[in-house]
Amino acid sequence: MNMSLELLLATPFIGGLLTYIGGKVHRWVRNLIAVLFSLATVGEMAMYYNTTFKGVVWGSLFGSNLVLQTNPITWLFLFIVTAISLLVIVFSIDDMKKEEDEIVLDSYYMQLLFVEGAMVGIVLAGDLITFFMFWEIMSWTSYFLIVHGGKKSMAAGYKYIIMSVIGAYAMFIAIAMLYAKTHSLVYSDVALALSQASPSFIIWTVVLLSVGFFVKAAVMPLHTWLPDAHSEAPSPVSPLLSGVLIKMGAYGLFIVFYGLLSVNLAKNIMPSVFSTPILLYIIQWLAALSIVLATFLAIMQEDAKRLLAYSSVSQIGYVVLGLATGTSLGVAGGLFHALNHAIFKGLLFLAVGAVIYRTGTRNMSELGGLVKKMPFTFTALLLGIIALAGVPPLNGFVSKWMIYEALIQKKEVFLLIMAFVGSTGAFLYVYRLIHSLFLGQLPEKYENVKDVPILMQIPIWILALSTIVYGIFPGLAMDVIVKGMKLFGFTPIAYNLFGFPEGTAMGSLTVINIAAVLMTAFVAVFIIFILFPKTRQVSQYDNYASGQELTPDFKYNYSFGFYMSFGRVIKPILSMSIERVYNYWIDAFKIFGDYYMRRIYTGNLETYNSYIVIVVTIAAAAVLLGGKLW
Amino acid sequence: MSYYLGSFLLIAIGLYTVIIKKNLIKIVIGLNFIASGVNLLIVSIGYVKNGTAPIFSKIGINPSAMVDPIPQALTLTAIVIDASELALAVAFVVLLYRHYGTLDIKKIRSLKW
Amino acid sequence: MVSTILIAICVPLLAFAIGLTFIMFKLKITARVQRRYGPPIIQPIYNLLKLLLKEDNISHGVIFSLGPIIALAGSILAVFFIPIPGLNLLTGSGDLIALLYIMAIGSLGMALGAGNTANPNASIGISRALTLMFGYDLPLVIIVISVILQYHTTNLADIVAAQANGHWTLWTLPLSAIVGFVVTYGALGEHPFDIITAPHEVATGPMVEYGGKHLGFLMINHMFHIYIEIALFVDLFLGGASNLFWFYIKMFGVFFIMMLCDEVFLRFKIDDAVRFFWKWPTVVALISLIIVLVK
Amino acid sequence: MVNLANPILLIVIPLLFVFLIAFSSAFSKSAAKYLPIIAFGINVVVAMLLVPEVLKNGLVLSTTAGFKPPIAIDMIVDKLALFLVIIASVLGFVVSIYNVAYIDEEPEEKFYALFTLLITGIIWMIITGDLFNLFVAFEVTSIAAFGLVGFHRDKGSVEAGFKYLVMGAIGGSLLLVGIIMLYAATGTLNIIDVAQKSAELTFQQKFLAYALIFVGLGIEGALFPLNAWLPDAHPAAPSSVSSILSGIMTTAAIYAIIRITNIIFDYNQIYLFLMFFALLTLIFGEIAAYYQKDIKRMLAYSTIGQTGLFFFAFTIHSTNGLQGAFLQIINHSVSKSMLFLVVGAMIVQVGSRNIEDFVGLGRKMKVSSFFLAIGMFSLMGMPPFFGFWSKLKIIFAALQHSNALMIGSVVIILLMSVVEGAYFFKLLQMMFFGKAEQDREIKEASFGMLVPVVILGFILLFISFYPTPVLDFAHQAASDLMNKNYINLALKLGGL
Repeated sequence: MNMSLELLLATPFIGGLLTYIGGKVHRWVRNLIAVLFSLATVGEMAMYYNTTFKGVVWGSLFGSNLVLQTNPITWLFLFIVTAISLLVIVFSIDDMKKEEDEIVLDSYYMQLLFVEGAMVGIVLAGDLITFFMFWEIMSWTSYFLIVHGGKKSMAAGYKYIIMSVIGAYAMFIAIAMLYAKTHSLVYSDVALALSQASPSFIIWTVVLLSVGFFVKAAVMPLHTWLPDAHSEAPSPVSPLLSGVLIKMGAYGLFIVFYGLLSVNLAKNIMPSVFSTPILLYIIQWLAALSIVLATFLAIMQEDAKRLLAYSSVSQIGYVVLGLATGTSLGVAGGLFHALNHAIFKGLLFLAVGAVIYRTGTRNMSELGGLVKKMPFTFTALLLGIIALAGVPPLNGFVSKWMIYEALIQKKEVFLLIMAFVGSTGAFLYVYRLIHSLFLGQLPEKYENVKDVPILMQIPIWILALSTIVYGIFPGLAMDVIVKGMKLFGFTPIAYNLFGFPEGTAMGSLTVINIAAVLMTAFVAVFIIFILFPKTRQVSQYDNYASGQELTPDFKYNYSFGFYMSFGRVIKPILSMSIERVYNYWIDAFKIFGDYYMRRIYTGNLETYNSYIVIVVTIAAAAVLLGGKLW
Repeated sequence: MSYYLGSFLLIAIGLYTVIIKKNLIKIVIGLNFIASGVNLLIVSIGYVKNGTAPIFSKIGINPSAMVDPIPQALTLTAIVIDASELALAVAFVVLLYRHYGTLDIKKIRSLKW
Repeated sequence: MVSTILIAICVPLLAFAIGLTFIMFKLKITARVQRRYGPPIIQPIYNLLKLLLKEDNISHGVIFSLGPIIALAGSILAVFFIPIPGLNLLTGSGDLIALLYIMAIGSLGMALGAGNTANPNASIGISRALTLMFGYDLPLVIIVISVILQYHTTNLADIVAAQANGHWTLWTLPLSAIVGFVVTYGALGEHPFDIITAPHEVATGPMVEYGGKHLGFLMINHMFHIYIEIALFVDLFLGGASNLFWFYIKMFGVFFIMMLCDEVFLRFKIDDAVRFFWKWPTVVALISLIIVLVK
Repeated sequence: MVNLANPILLIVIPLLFVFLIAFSSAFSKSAAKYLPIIAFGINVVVAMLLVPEVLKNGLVLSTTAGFKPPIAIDMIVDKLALFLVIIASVLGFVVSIYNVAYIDEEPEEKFYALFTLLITGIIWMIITGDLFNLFVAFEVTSIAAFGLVGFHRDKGSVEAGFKYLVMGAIGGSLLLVGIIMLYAATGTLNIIDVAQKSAELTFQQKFLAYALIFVGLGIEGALFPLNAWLPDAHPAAPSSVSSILSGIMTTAAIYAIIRITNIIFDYNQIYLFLMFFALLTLIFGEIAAYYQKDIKRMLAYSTIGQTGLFFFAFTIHSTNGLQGAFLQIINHSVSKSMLFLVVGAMIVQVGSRNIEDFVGLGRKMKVSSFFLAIGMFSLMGMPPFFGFWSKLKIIFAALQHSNALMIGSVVIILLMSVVEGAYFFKLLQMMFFGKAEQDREIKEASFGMLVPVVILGFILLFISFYPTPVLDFAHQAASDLMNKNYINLALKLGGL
């Protein structure tokens, strides 16, 4: 048992190295090794189902033990990490074939496994040094994954890594402050120290840590890297980034607020609003702003992956919003939504990746009508968008429902309104996505497009089925979440396999009933429908167009600027951009630095010599002043 | 005291030359001024008024009347170092003149920030 | 068991019947307001039968046909979550919040089907429909929250029960009720919010390519839709009803006022419609919400 | 049987080789190439033999000319000095290997003589126990460095060499004045002796002397604003020389400052003053590096920044801070030397120092680029590389004092780390993911140049993944320096 936690951590890293070596032999050897090792990681992860294991010391640094631990909450995140990674690797095998340079591919798989390993490390970490170390490793390994695709992706990756590093350093300061206080960064010691620390100290450390997590979790206003990075990354990487990587920020928030700090402690040291500690309340507002603004932005996108990327910002807002409620129901909802978002966003990115694989473009106005050519991908994507929009009976609905109920219980109505609005807005952009990709006019050049190969279908379908499974049987996830939350001092919420009985929230929910009625109604309507006279298929050009004859070379489908009129409504909001503020400061820094550098390092020997004399003169003056320069 | 003043004056003149003068040769000379000033300083530190050489050449010399021998030894070493530095500097000046065709330090600034 | 099956069959039929009668009255009311005699009252039944029994149905593909089916299935599902007098149906399996999302299934199905036609008019229509939905959703959410806070439950059956003996939400939260009325009205897509189907501009929008039994199913869906929206309004603000008759009367009253309004308004541009919803209804709803919060 | 574990051998043997190299052309043309390797190979062995001695006694002290200190000049190797001596010897050894393949310009034997002299001077500076000897070593190092910077004798290198010479000469003179003033005040030049005697002096009496020494060494140690020669000299010098200059020479000068500050000027206020310098150095180094188009110039400015960082760690004035400083010194020495070697090999292939021309090199020169990336990651302090441990230690040590000043400094340091990341990542992504416009004929670096890079790379990887011994050693060295343990030990051993 002791060894195997370390083994679990080491497996992806070893796998990564072996993959690289295997690539020198043959590409199939490489692919096989990559799949096998990620499979092995999933297997090892599965062994820890519902086990709590407090701490195996794997090293020691500067007097602080380095600890690995596991409990049901970490298991949940481990599950997300390892499962999505496995699917992504399987998906990559065919998708990345278009890359001709084998060396690039070797390192691609290596980095995939490294990112997985780093995330496993973050989740397993039992102390802040381990956590921070793997956090940084995750940052730079995932950076290498993002920049795989051309010039634009380089700019995106650059932005990503710089923002990540800034966030990580904010965390770093907090960790160092904690270290100064305790000299041991094991979670339990830190929690103990925090319980005796002064309020201002706690607030500072927590704020700094949160900044680091916010950058990764892309909570506004620190989200600006995400739309670029997630859309420019290679198709198989996007689900890993969007589905899993940003969840690490959510995990960090959970650990900080409920592992290191407890809600009661937080309430004691700071004022509360709506019975939420003010810090959490601010976080909730940031999350709610993320939800609404990112939804607006997603609605206005023309690029399929960018749309999904903004949608990720919005959805992670729900996760953070739920986590920050501080009540059992809300936190459970947030955690469950983290899992659900990983599933459906992974699914959506993979499905869109499949479309890109066949068509080579992700500009939505260039696509359309693919439903005839790629029916399987269409169906999977349909399930994905239903889940994302939070429509029952798929999984996105259940977790959102929990978050809403938690907010109502706390009477945090304004946040609730924002969450609702974001969810309705999701209808707009998910429909835009499926409409522009799969419905409408099929451009002539895609006449010969086929559905994607089986190896790409498998991951898509596994995820698609998961949306149904976790939608109808939320109890499967609740088993883990509730058990885990008990360890963090939450009162367990009542649940059953199919939903939530009366008393848990202000209402009750049994998803299977909804699903059953829907299926019955569907079947009944379907039977009635086919009882009526038969239909006849006509071509897509046989259309009512005010008498105009439609020809294949004529693009008549309405797919560009789909929500243009809505754009007019939210124009004042869209014209605000935090990115411009950042760019202003970066430019200011550049100009300032350049100006002064040119004036200091003039290339003129006299100037340089005079510096020496100036320093000596200052020193001499200091002596004359009695050595009191300061 | 005057020795100290003199040596510091030499150093100051040298620094002035190095900073203000544009001619490479003058800069090298300025360096030499500094070096000389430093050497003078070293020797003057060991100096004892009316002192004798630090050698027991005859019996009865009061050791406290002897000039401190160590600074003199140091000076010798310093002079050697200065000389080699100077030689190197002059060599550089020759090379610079070959490359730039001028001895004006203002014009020799192809490397900057 | 038998009763369960009976309910499962009868409740959708009831909803359909109510919706159908409303459509029937609608034509008549419209005509009367316009000082016309109007078509016979059973004209909609003729229309429906004609569409359903038409021999030559054309389809633009599987999704085109599935669209109306999904839409109708979704609407039938929603019907089961709105309590009717004497029956709480499935309100225990999904509360008000779930209902809000269940109601979206119908729109989604219709949007899918219409999108697949590749007709620009249909796409524009859907774009407008979704935009409008986004528009009225904001005030809707606010009033729903205020009602939930008023009764401390999200269970629709409990909300109805709490309004028994004439303690209607209409009296306790009049502002919310007014906004609720406006929102329900917008959701039905009548004037001035009928830019979605605007026959002269986008040729009935999403329905442009539909004909035959497909259109027939969409019409049925529309009847369900009317039932759902108005029944929800009645349950939320008019205290439901003790028996089916009063339920029907209340619903008809609401519908009647709506039809009268339908005739006096012109048509909003879609962005103006959204702006409208985000302005006065939202403000009023927020005031009402704050009243509830403070209380 | 001669006892090989004698610090004096660390200087004597290479000095002998300097003469040997200078005259080697008389008997063999290519002997000069290989003699430095032998010289520093022996040095590495001697340094390694010293390790158990130092660990046992805490200090090894050797005297010259049969006198006893303070009359005689003595060599003191304590843990800290040993630490740096090992780095210097290993770097000398490795870079000598690199030179064999790298240097193809006449007059070779002079280059090798100067090169050997440079490293000898550095080691001498590190282990000397005598202030005047320190000055001599300083000048030996400087003069060798002046010559090496101007070695190419082209426009840029001559200019850089001359600038360096003028500034270095002024610095040397100031250093000498400072030393002499100390001598005048205490009457002795022996460091241990000075340490004891200067304790009786007041702050004001020592301040000017200290300031002059600080400025003199600071010029060599690249402290802002005395470092203007560095960004010119490093790019102009042959890459192997830049590697030494950057990797260990500035470090040796900083070491001297650390030593002297610790010995004669261990006042709390002075550390604030020094911290000011350190932060300025860090800020200006990193920001300037961001704008560079010339890759070696960029690395040179980065050296300034790193110097500022470990000097800052020293000015925290605690055992932890010193430990962090020493760790950062190792990190910087190994990584930056490796970077200069790699970049040198790349410049040979590309034929340009402009960063733009390095586009797509990651695919052409895979091994070199790999080690370049590792070095840069380590400098940025990315885990799991060694730089992470050292940065962790420095920040932890800094925040042990939770006053506003320290927190502000930490914020500055981390911001500058971000800037450092910005330019390193810019280069890395250009190299690995950029696509060159035209296909160039670029091959992997020659075997002779790769071997030293790989050796350094593996050293870096080894200490990255197995940092414990280094951490412990650095901690012991730091606590020795902090407690002034070495003074007592030297007194005991030297029989003063």
